[in-house]
Amino acid sequence: MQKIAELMRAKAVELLQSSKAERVLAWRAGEFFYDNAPAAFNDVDACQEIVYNEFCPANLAKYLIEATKQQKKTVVFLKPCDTYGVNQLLKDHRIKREYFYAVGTPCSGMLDVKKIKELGAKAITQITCEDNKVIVETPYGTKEFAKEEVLLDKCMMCKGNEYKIADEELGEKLEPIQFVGDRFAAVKAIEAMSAEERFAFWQEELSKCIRCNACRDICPACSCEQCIFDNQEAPVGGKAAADDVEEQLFHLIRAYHVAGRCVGCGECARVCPQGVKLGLLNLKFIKDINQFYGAYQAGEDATTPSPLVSYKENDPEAEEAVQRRG
Amino acid sequence: MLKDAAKFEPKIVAFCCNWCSYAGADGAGTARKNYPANVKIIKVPCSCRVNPMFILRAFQRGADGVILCGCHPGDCHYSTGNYYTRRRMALLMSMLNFMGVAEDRFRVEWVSAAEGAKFAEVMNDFVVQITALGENVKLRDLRCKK
Amino acid sequence: MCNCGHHHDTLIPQIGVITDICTETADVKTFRVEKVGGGKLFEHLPGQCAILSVPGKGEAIFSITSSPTNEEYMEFSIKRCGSITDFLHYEVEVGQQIAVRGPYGNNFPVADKLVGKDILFIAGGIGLAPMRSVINYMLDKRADYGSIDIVYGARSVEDFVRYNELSEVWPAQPDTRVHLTIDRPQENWQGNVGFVPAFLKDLQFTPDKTVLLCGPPIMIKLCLAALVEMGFEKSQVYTTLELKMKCGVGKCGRCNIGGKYVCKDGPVFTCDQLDEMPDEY
Amino acid sequence: MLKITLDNLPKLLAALSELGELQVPCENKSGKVDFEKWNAEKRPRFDITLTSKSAKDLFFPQVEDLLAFKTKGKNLSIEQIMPSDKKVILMGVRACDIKSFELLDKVFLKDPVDTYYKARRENTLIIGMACSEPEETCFCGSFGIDATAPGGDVTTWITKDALYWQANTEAGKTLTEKVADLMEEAEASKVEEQAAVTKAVLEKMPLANFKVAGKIPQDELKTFNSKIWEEISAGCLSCCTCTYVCPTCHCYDIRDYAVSDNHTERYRCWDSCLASDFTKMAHGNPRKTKVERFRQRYMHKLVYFPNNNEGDFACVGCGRCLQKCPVNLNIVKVAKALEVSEDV
Repeated sequence: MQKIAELMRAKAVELLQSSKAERVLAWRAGEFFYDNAPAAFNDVDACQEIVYNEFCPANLAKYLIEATKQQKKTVVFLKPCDTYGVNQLLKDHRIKREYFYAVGTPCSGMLDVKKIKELGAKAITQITCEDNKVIVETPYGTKEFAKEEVLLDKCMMCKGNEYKIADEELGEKLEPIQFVGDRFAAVKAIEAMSAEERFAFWQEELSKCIRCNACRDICPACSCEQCIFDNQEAPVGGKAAADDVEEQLFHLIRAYHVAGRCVGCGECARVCPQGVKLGLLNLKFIKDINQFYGAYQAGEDATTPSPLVSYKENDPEAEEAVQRRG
Repeated sequence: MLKDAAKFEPKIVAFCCNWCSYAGADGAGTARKNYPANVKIIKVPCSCRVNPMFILRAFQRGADGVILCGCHPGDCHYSTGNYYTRRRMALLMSMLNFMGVAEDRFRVEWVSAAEGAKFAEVMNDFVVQITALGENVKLRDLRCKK
Repeated sequence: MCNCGHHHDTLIPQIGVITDICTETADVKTFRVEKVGGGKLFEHLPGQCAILSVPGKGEAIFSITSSPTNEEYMEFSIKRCGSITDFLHYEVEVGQQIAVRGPYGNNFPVADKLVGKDILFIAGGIGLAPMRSVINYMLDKRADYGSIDIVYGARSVEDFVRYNELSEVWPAQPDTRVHLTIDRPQENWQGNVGFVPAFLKDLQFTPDKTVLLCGPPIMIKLCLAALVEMGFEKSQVYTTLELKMKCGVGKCGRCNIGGKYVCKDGPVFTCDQLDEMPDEY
Repeated sequence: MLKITLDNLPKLLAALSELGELQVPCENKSGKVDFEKWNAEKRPRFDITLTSKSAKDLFFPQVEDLLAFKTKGKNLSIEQIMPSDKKVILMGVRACDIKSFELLDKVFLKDPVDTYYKARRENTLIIGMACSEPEETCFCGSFGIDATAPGGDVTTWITKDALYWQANTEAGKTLTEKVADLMEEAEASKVEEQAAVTKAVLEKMPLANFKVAGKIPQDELKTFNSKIWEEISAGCLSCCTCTYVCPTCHCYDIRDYAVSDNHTERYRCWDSCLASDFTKMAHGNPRKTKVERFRQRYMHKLVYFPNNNEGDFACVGCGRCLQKCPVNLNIVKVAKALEVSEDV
């Protein structure tokens, strides 16, 4: 990964110097090894601060909205999975192709510091990654984990190492995480519950929500100029849920609003400070769409219409669809 | 308790498309086909106008059942509106089911302008269904019960 | 206030009743508010504000238009510009009870720094609302102050708020002059045409006056520039800020600019104080 | 000083829960640890250094009803929804969170007193708990807080086998009398030993030498006009995570909820200066972009608040924003950037 960071710095400098772009979107190091932050780099000197390692999960696609608004040609480094979000934003007319230059950036899976901590590593002073080993230093001793133990959930569902949009690719593609199993397994487990159990499950999950809107703000499909939940005039507008039902409503509306446009990047679940399993709502929509209307992957390209803005004359009726699934 | 249950009068919100189903409701009236007063009709220009949030809001604000009526697929006044409705509502219904709420309190029906009798029949049936289910508590905002 | 016998939080309003509604312009109405059964809900000082509630729509803060010397009622001149003001304009009739809490904020220093001074009021549009409280206060205690000049600009003749006071009551007071201006020429208008900053220069005020300035943000900025050009010190110019507010007591954080909370430390500031604050108003 | 062996701890908790609503860090079904009402079925998690949410909810809940309006024709009546008067014992609070109460007091107990906050505050007894396993994101030391001596009405320490108990205030002593039977006298040496170890660990932490006081220009305009804001805010998503998990953030909104045509409830709820509509008025928004809103949050924490409150920063170094920010922006990064830019 260190080698990729070097390539990124060189590429950023090259593109700025050749005036192909005015600014660069990449990651900047933080206080610890694992807290790299998305950042904008405006000049060649600043580009020396670009970092890249196993802790760069954030998709930079969403920042392109601002680049488009400011009409500033921007270099953006995109991991293979990030490219889906970019395509979706293009399709939604939220960003314009002429304002960004996409550099495909190899990825071999991002790690989850929360998992590392949950596995008992407290007070992390250093993390080193070697092949499939993750070595964590703490004042209480060194801990070693297998990479798959501490991969981000979203990386467990890796979509592969293809870039769906890129002006150029940096270096060699890396081996993607081999996903084994069924990505809808968790959704199916809930479907198998009784209605009362499902209700109880979601009550428990959603009552943790603090309505910080992180899930919305990170989402490459949530790109409205003004979100209905920020509109004080809207009946559902509001900063906090007045009761449990409002949380249900918030999450239903949030997930529904991105249905057919959700690229399944898993960022919403990753950023939730309360660990609400809200990615399951999105996955449920993806699963239903695939089943009712044929397989579809949002963000695969920037042109295919979403299943919710297309139809077939012989689509199943609502009740029929639900039963067919059941 | 039994006495209360016997008295339960569900609140039903019916979103009806202007061109078919609303005319169907008119037809029911002209043909003197009765349907219960529990059904409150909200006229919409096309079933496609109904945002899934409308349905959720109706439940939230106290509806015990919500029914969406539009032209038969293929007969939409705007050619294709109800095809989109069908997809949207299938997903919504499936999601309500997934969350363990109110899926059986929500129905989509296609009723043409000529189907006054069907309109009345559908509404009668739906009211019976919702009455049997009782009050909606899962999706209702607890506050509006006060 | 309700009679439940509890100590009430500052966030809990009192009940007032609207006893008169006067249509001032196409989008400004003045509402007279009294305690149920008569009398004022609370005492205030010129420049202070109160928060009016429309149940279901929420609260908004308004400056109190009437003078503290008015013993019977309070008035609020309110411009229609949002859901709460829409309700007040379109739905409210005389006899309607509304919730009021206050008074909030500081006031123009009518009892100390302004005593004995020649006063120049500058107002634009609905900016006359907070000024009117001070003007009527000073006219009621006329001997405490020097000369009074009132410069008031509006988009058109129809946009002058409280036109009868402007044209008849105030000019008739001793050593008091009213100077009106409108933005664009209009038939049957004999007075000045032009924006307030230019009008100020035309009127050639001497910089020994103390200025009370209120209007839209852009007018405040341009008037202040004109005044400085004319030799006024910024410390001689008082103005009021308007920001979104919720609690009214400097806690909810909404009207925080720099170290100040406009609802508590303002809304009245001198222009040299504003210079020390971040430009976020 | 008293002590009770960990085996007997449930007895102490049971006794405390008889004296008031006992709130301790508990694990909920999904594995998050937050303050919750304790009962015999719940396993307290005193081994967790930080709860997911801060403890400010106990005094300043995310949503709180203020009053109800009833209308009848043109008539209106108002019923205040009274603040809670239940007795609460809040146990297992870390030094940083205890300091945050002191900071919130400066806001809510300042005249005019917020009666809702005050009622909760006065009805709550605080049992602090010393940290023994600080995390790398901890920097309470930067604000002069001693993680090993958290204060509160009672201070407790947990070692491998026992909980040590020391009453600090009159209220704490009264409480101690009621539960002292369950405990035995103990020497302070074990606690001092533990504190020494904790302090040694803290010194090895990456933020051990991070200081704020004296490092950031307290001149409002100078810091406000610093060049860092545009660049550093570029990554911010404008979500409210940092605000809501922060133990000192206290902005709120007041909103009405129409229960029915003639019944409205007014409640307040947390709000954030990062929200796009925070300062939005009918005639415009003085903070139009996220740059200004981001700046406001940190200016308030690092400059305005200390200037108004005898130099106390509106931060206690709990590190929750370091752990929770979706894009890893946080107060440490901002403070460090401001410090560097001072020379520019």
